[in-house]
Amino acid sequence: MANPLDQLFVLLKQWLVALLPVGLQPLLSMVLSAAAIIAVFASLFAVTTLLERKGLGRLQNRLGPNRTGPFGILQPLADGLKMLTKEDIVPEAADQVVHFLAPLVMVVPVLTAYAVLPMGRNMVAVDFDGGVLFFFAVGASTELSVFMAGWASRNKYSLLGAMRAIAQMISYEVPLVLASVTVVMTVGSLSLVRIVQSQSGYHWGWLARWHVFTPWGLAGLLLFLIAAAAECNRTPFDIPEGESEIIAGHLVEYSGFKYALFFLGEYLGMFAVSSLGISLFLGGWEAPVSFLTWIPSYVWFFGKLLGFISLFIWLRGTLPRLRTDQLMNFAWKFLLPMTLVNLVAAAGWHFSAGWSFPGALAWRWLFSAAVVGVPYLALGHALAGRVHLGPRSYRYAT
Amino acid sequence: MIPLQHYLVVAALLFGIGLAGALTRRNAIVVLIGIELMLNAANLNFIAFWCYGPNPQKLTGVLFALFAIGIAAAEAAVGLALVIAIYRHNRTTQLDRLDKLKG
Amino acid sequence: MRLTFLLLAALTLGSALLALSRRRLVHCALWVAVSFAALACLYLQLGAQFIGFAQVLVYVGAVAILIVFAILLTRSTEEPAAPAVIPGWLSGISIAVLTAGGLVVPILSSSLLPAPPAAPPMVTAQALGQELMTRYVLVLEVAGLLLTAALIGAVILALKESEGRP
Amino acid sequence: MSLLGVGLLKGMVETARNFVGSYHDPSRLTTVQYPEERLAPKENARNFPFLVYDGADSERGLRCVACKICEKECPPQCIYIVLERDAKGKPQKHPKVFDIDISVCMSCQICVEVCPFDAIKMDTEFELSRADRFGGLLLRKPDLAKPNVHYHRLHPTEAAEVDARLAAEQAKAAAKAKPASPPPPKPAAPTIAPAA
Repeated sequence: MANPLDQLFVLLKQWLVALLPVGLQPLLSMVLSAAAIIAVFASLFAVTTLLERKGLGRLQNRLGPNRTGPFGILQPLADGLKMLTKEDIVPEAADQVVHFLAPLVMVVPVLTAYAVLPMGRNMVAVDFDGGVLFFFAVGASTELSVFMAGWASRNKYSLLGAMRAIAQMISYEVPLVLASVTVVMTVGSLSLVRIVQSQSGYHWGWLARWHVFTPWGLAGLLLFLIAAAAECNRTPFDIPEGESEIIAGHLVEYSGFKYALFFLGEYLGMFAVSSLGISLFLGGWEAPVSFLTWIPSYVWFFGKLLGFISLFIWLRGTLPRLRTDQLMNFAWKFLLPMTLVNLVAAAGWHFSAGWSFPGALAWRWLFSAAVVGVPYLALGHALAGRVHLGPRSYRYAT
Repeated sequence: MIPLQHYLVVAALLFGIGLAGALTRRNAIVVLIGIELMLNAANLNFIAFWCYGPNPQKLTGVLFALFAIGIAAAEAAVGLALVIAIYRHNRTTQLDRLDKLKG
Repeated sequence: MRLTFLLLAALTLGSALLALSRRRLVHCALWVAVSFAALACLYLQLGAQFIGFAQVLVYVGAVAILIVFAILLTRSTEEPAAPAVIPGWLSGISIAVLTAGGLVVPILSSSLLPAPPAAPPMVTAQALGQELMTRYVLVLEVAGLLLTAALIGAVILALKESEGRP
Repeated sequence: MSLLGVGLLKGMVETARNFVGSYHDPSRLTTVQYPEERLAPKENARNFPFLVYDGADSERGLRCVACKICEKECPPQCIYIVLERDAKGKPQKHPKVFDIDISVCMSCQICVEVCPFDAIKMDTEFELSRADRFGGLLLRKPDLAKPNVHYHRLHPTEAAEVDARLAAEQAKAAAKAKPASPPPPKPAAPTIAPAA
């Protein structure tokens, strides 16, 4: 695995670290990793805002921003300048300290979550046992920051938005964790590097051994995606922000740089959860087919990440916002049972690994798919007739 | 490494703070916070004794703390649900006002 | 090492003290979250990674949020007009001081405590899982049962009475 | 039996079709890139009033006789008119001052409806932003006076009707006045001089 192109950044870091005396080397190593993560993901944030605005435009037959620079590529710069030069307004009745701290509590934990995400072969800041747990633990502080923002603003819309956001995040954290646990269970490790490594190698010499190519993995990825979209407040689950009902929820009283920090925190959270999904189900830095392994690992990782981002943008351009009760019903009546069933399917897959009679693979597939598919159909059938998930009926409009 | 006493002292002080809060505050929610802090002090003791104990490979202290965390979560959920139910009934969470047996 | 410990201990105790002495309930909840997080760092220092992260996940992510929710649902976000402590608060404080003193003095004077090991022991999540699934499986099941009961109990307690006020 | 999630996929396909289509089918893009491109003006559009004048002289050709009906009728009272008088103080049937504060005007068109002389009409000009919001948005008589040609360009059908009516009235007045005194007070008949 000493492909120099693949290990370009790792070697670069090693070379830089070696320049310093031994005592300072761990410190420099940490600083370099942190600086790289912050720089890369902050610029990815800028790129994503542009992609999102252009993409949303095209999804709705519009042009998107095209005034700043050629094809509008300087739009993120203009947005950033606007945000930075805006007046920072703090309401008089607000709790000044909490109001100030909320954006920081949002961004800092999200950035620390990147420490355990592998972004390429040997490209992980800290590889420790328990990475997935660490990821979810630091992710939990987002809820607190949302509450801080909502309460400290002393605005009823803020408070309503914060209540909605917390209720939503708590509800969807359960399916998110349960969908991830399937992979943790089959791999037998909480370390993301180990999880990615367990997906290396190729079926029949060409197709990658990703978890997504198993019935439970596919279902798990879809469930994970839905829960992740809700966890990062992306449309169709952006009820906490709900511009049309509660203006912008907990962000009402934020302006200027603090608002930009919240915005950054939300997108960084989306990237982080997407990266986790990639590491868990889509083989992290691994190539999907064996004849493409010459492409460096980090290119694969960021390519997949861009794919996830595009998917989220596509979803945002397509789906309308849910109502709060629909959201809760969906989480507790559909997502949670499905993740539990998926856990059973994954367990069945794991324990049938030893089957060796002819056609065992087909039987495993069939069994696992049935365990996920039958409850899905049954739930779909049972819920479709209900008020909450079925077609909407309107009392006053036709 | 730091002597074990330090951790034990921190745990004891944390327990004392939690106890003081639970004994003196009027609001039921703050009393619950105090109880949570006391539980946490106990957890700190478990972890400290496990770490400094003769046989850390046994994992007894860690597992006890793990179960304690789980049970504390359950306790918090039920306790706060009780507080909400009481609030709905009596329109107050001040403990010294809840002096009627009949709702 | 020692400095980290002192800082964390001061943060834990200070925020715990603030959590129980602030008048405004939301501040109490936020300070207690800080205290929980600092305690998690102390666990990490003691080598219990899994417990440390579980502490953050459960306490900061769930219990603190539950407390916040309870505060919001009981409409006690504003500063109460009535005094925050009960009339007999002095005796409560003295009981707490006596208890803490009664714990601290023997601890400091004890000679039975083991000497510190060279390095904190490492515990992997895998070892923890093995123990949980073999030796402590019954406890795990009981804990699961308890949590389920607590979940159902909390739902029933917090449910609106069907024929209550409009 | 409907499968849960099929509707979502249908929606996704639809937006994907939009996405791809917007690149190779320009007719899908409904955006008009305003400063460079403009929509064709609509005949019934209206924004703020202007004063019509006949002939080439924007001062003497004004149809307005300073009767002040519009000033009285204007609901937000954004019109201010001062009658012109000659040296002896005799009224001149001509406004000395005619101001409209378009920051107050609400585009109700009542002034146009009450004007007996068809002297005030609605403009479609909308690029009115000014650096000075008090002085800049107070339009004076020279800003307001626009030729009849302008009126014809904005509202051709209506302008033609107005011209025909005015011509008929003038002819009637001329026929009536022929036995009496020779020159009519206002010389010019409604003209569309350069455009016609």
